[in-house]
Amino acid sequence: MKLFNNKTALLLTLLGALLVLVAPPFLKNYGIYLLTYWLIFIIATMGLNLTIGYAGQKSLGHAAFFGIGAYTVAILMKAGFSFWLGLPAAAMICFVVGLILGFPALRVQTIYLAFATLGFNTAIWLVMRNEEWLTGGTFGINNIARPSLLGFSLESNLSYYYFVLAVALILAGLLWGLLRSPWGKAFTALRDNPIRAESLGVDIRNYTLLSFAIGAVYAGMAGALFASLVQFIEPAPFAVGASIMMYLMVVVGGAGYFLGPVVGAAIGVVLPEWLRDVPYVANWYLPMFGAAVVVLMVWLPDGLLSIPDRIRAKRAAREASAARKISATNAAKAAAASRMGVSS
Amino acid sequence: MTDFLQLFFSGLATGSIYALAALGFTLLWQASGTINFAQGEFVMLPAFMMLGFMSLGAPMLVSFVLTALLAVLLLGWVFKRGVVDPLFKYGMMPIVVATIGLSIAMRNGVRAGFSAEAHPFPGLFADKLFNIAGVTVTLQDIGTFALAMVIVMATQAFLAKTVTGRAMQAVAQNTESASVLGINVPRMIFYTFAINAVLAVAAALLVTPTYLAKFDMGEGLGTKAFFAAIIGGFNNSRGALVGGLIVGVCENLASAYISPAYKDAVALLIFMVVILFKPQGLLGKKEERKV
Amino acid sequence: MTQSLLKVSDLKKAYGAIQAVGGVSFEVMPGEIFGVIGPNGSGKTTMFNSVLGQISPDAGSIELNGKNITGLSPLALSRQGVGRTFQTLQVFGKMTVRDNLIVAAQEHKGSMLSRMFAPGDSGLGGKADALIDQFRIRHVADKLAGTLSYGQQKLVDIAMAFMAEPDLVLLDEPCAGVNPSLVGGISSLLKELNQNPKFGRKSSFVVIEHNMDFVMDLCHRIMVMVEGRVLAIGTPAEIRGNKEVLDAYLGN
Amino acid sequence: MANDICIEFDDVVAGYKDFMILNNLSFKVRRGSITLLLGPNGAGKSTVLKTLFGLLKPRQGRILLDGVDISGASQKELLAKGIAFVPQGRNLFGQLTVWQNLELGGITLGTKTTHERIPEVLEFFPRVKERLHSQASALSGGEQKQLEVGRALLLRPKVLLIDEPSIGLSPMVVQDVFKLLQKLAAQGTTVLMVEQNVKSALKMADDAIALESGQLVLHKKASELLADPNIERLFLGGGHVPGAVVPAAAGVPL
Amino acid sequence: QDVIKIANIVELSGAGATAGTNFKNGVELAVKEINATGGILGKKIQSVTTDTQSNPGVAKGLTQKAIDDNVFAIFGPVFSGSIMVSMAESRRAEVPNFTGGEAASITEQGNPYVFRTSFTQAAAMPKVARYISEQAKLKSIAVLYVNNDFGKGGLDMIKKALANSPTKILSEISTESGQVDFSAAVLRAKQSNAEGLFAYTNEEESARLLRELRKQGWNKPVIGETTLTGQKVIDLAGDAANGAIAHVGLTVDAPLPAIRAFRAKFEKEYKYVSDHNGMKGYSGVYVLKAAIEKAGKLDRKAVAAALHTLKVKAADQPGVLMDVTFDSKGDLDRESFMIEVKNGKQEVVATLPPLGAAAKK
Ligand SMILES: Nc1ncnc2c1ncn2[C@@H]1O[C@H](COP(=O)(O)OP(=O)(O)OP(=O)(O)O)[C@@H](O)[C@H]1O
Ligand SMILES: Nc1ncnc2c1ncn2[C@@H]1O[C@H](COP(=O)(O)OP(=O)(O)OP(=O)(O)O)[C@@H](O)[C@H]1O
Ligand SMILES: [Mg+2]
Ligand SMILES: [Mg+2]
Repeated sequence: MKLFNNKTALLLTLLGALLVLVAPPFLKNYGIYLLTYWLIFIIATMGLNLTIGYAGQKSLGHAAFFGIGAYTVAILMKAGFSFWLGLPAAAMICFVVGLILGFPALRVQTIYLAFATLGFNTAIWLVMRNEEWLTGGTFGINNIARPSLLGFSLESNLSYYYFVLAVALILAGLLWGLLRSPWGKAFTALRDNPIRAESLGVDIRNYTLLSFAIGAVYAGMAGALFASLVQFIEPAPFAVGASIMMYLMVVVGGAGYFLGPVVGAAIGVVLPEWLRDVPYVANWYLPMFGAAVVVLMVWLPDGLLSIPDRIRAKRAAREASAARKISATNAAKAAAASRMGVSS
Repeated sequence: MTDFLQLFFSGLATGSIYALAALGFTLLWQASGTINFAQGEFVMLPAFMMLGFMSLGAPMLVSFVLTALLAVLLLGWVFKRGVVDPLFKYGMMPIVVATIGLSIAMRNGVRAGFSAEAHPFPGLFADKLFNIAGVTVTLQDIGTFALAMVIVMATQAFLAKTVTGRAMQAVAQNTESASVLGINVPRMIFYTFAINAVLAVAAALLVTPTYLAKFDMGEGLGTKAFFAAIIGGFNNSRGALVGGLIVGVCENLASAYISPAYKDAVALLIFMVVILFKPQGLLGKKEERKV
Repeated sequence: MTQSLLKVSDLKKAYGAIQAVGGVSFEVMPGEIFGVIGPNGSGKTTMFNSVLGQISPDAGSIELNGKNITGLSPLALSRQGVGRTFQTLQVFGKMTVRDNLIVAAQEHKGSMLSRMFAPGDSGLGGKADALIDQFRIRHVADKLAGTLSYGQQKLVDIAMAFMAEPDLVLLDEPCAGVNPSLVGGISSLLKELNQNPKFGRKSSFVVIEHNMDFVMDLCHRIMVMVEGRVLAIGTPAEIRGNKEVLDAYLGN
Repeated sequence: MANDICIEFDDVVAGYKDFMILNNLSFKVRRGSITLLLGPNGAGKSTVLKTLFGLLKPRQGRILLDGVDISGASQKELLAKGIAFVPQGRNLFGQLTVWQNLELGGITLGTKTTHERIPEVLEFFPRVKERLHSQASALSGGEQKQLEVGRALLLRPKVLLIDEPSIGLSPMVVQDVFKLLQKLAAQGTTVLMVEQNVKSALKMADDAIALESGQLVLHKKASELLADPNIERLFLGGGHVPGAVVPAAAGVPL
Repeated sequence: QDVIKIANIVELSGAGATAGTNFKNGVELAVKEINATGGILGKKIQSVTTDTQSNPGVAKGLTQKAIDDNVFAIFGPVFSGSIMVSMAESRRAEVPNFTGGEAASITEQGNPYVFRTSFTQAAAMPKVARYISEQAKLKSIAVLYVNNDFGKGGLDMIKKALANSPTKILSEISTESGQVDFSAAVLRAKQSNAEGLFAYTNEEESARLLRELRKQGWNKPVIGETTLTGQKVIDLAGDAANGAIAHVGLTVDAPLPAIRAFRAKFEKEYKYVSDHNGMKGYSGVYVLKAAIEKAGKLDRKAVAAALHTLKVKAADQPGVLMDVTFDSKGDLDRESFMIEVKNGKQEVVATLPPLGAAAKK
């Protein structure tokens, strides 16, 4: 597992944690809202990172689950059920639908799979838009309440932020546990070489389906939190474009790096917001954002979090070179000592 | 019956448009193993370039040629040097994301720097209607269809029949082996993207009169073209044509006879059926033996 | 009469006009090392792939311990104690050598659910290390398998097949590209696993090889395939003396 | 005589990114000889050939062909100088046909010459000839390797770099290929070959070079080496005890 | 406070980019003019534009940001979905919010801080319906709408408006925004055998639709809303636009001096002809000016209260473009036109009085 191997990284993470925990009360509404938005996308892309980064299933339909989660909670709450019923319901439904979406992955891979999932996203989106009796159609669902927890209202932006933060941390912990168990290796094996994996007893069908299903659960939870954050949903944020953005976040952050989504979601959510306020950029913030993504990719094709790996690999390569040099000298000596050697 | 034929022929016209856009995908896949998510924008940008040249008073043909040259430089050479070269060896994911970034930049760049409006674009063909047995088609429809046909066949022939075309495919399949044989890999990649740029300009010329020159015209076009290409067979140029026409016609029929609200699901449905029976697409080559 | 471990009857597989395997039958006895040789393109690999569920044969049946296993998936076969290696390199390029070995056996321990809570190396670390030493790849144990030399990857590939302690292992050209000093090692290892039933049973092997010294020294019986058919089955001595085999395959 | 020397490595350091595989490697290869490159797995044999063929750039030192420094030359230039390379592993264009693979092999020759030579080459590989219009990936492992060797021979190279041709080839075909190489060498082609099939290879080779950890440990006449009792211990696995002590030289890490 | 800060939160990218950009341009043009002529109550306006990406979640965040920045009023978003979310924020902060959205539901939430810059569909459709059944005397129509909140809202309202009239709706044809091929849609309309077609789509799609109608030889009346007969449509559709009739609340082609002046100024500034969204943004700022001047002080509450009974005459305040009145819900009312395209020119065929006036009659 590639997380932190050294103290500086640990320190950095602690600092970051302090920032997310302590800083928000000092922010204005918009800042808190943005941070919450970011956290929600971290949760969603954490799931996608499992599907794409670890299990290697090219999915371009993640926003559909995001949407299913959001609509589940919204519809249930409109029907009078509690958020606390909606959240697990969203997770469950996404799990089941995720399993189903996994099936094309058993038949096609790479770009074909990407488009199967993209198509799935379109289909879900069409249902959200056309089935007005259920989803409110293009008018969406308005006035979605924020929940209260043990009698404590999460209505304010700040309390809702801490709630989302807690959920994000719990979900991250669970994923971390899963990835460092044998499952993590099985997913990676599936990504690297499914044929070989199967011949070694890795149940590629189950792992493929589960990589979608678990990823979907994360997206569904994120969607549920999203509905309650924005308090209004309509089909647009769950269209194909959103899936593509999530894919972008995962890859830019670093697919297959545990903390990739944290960085990726920051790039996808916070960077454009920040660019808006940069002098001279304002009107051009989206082109600038697009260009930044291109530059980032060209610079770090394996994502931002590959930087420590790069440094580590460089150091390891240097050490290995040195070791090889020593053994080379020994070999030469041994050869000279034996009767064999360089003649001529 | 007349209705059906009317839908069918209108569908063919739309289908040829999809086919033209899809052709770029199949070309890049066959000859460089890359996917370009900015392909729709690669059609959009030349449309604006041509409009620009025409607004400076250049006749259509001159604008076309100038745009083609400019596109080969920008969408061919610069794109290759800036994006493809550094990312080529890292597989599909980084290129996909870089081109997503590029499409965001291009689309919004045109919007922010030029205009969010749709601009009319002169048709290559006279505005003429033909009525054959109750079915009306425009000269533009016929012309687009015919030209799409010619362009697809020419591309296919080039890739399959010429040594250069095959060398380009070789680069996509195994870059290191290709260079070991003395194939000039960078040049082949340049050819690929240069041809792609020219195809994009041709597509822009034929597509824009219907689509209108607008910053986001590439968005819808790109997605439809993707599905068309995959249905027809991603590794076959003729597949782009077949896929495009099938999607165009079926969408029309479905929106007339089934439900217009679910029209966009048609491409998806065909795609699902196709991968169930022929994962490599209708005309696609089977995947190679793996073990 | 003891029951055969693997019984292949009249196996056929054609690709268009090419009859890659055209009716092959043979039996492998428990505890046997069974060699398969034959000229290039004689259908050896295709036979393996059909037996192992990688491709579906046109006709014929395959039995394991008397049970019909025709058409079972590679996964099911692996679960039934059948391991294999591939002719082409098939390692997990983005995993370390050690993880390659661990993942090769972890799925045979416990259920999927229990593995969710198992330690990262599934308790297989020790075994992996033992094999790493045996195959002399200690110095690359923590490198990504994809960055090894051809021969090193081949060694990892073979070692993986042994991690799960299968009853029957099908090896497709295990020695190709391996340094002769290690070929001897592989041969010894196979013999050891075959003769010292560490786990209360003897492992059996089916080996495709073009290295005649290796095959002749190791195998109890050898099958010669030519043009998708069985030309001869016999002991190494018989095969070496078979004139048809000499003409078709061995030369000299 | 310097004149005799076709290829020369002069103090070459090369490797993958920061990982140096070849450490100050120097050796010479005589013109028209078959020189074997031997060594344990991971010694750096393939790296030598890749560096020679410009796929890796040397960090230090020079690589000379007929006395001219060729480090940094492109593959196209090297092919023009008459060097051809058959790498280890699979190097075909799987989705193209056998014929198209051959055609591309001759891309530096021009279509006409290529078409003339293809039938000549195919004479040596009847299995391949039968499958001319199959997809290359459909061929068996050995058939693919034959096709690869044939593809390189099309060029009638002056210098042939060939990395473990015997992998996957049946014994008879190995013999055929070795004979073919001998014939080429007799006609003046310099062959630098990596082989693990040491015994047979030494019988047909002129010289042998052994590498360990990217360092030259031996350079001898093949016949001398074949007669050496140590060769068993070093290269042929003689006296190896399973799981036990590894022969000193072959067991050095890396 | 020496400047009046306003936030311009609009769709500059995504599906609403064209509408949003026009709205924004209108607002900025008005701000520039007002500042050049001394501002409001002697204070200059400072406007900051941000892009919602046509995404309600972002719109909500940006509205909070504007409120954090203590703006006096908010303009936009244009998309009904987005304003539905963001107006909850502006209401909480008691900041007047002008929207370009036309969905009826916006002002039905009882939000005292939200104001229209145009008719609601609820107000426009009865006028159209009356024209269809009373003037055009069509016994049946087919409705072709774009399947988004704009089109869907229009469909719902026209259905409601025609419910008690002799005109029957025989077919409801859904189309996509950005749709290119209208052959199936037109065929459906033909097959319905309706006496006319009511089209409710955006400009570009309207142009494509008109071309397809001509291609398939449609010769019955085509009636629509503003987006059917705009100059843009005529430019794009050419001859095929001739004969199309539309109800137009705000149009640059209206034969009024204030609007003529606006059109010229806008075209000079941005090098293209504004659509109705540009007029919404432009007139909205002038309405705010009128309201502040009426309240006489820079107090949000007072201004909001003033707006609820505001009546502005174009003669006094040319920037509002047409006489306009606001009601207690924040809806506005004014005159509108029926327009027909003849020889590539828009001609006013009827002027429809404000609803309030019509009701009084
Ligand atoms: N792409 C690579 N990146 C990093 N290290 C590599 C790479 N390829 C090879 N190596 C390392 O370089 C060393 C030498 O590799 P090389 O392929 O030259 O060995 P070789 O002598 O040809 O071995 P073999 O007989 O197994 O083919 C090995 O230790 C290997 O791990
Ligand atoms: N997928 C396929 N499509 C077409 N032909 C195939 C396919 N797979 C195998 N063949 C053909 O079947 C024959 C047998 O192939 P196979 O790989 O089994 O040979 P092999 O005995 O393993 O040879 P080698 O010793 O060279 O590995 C070959 O002639 C090969 O070309
Ligand atoms: Mg084989
Ligand atoms: Mg090697």
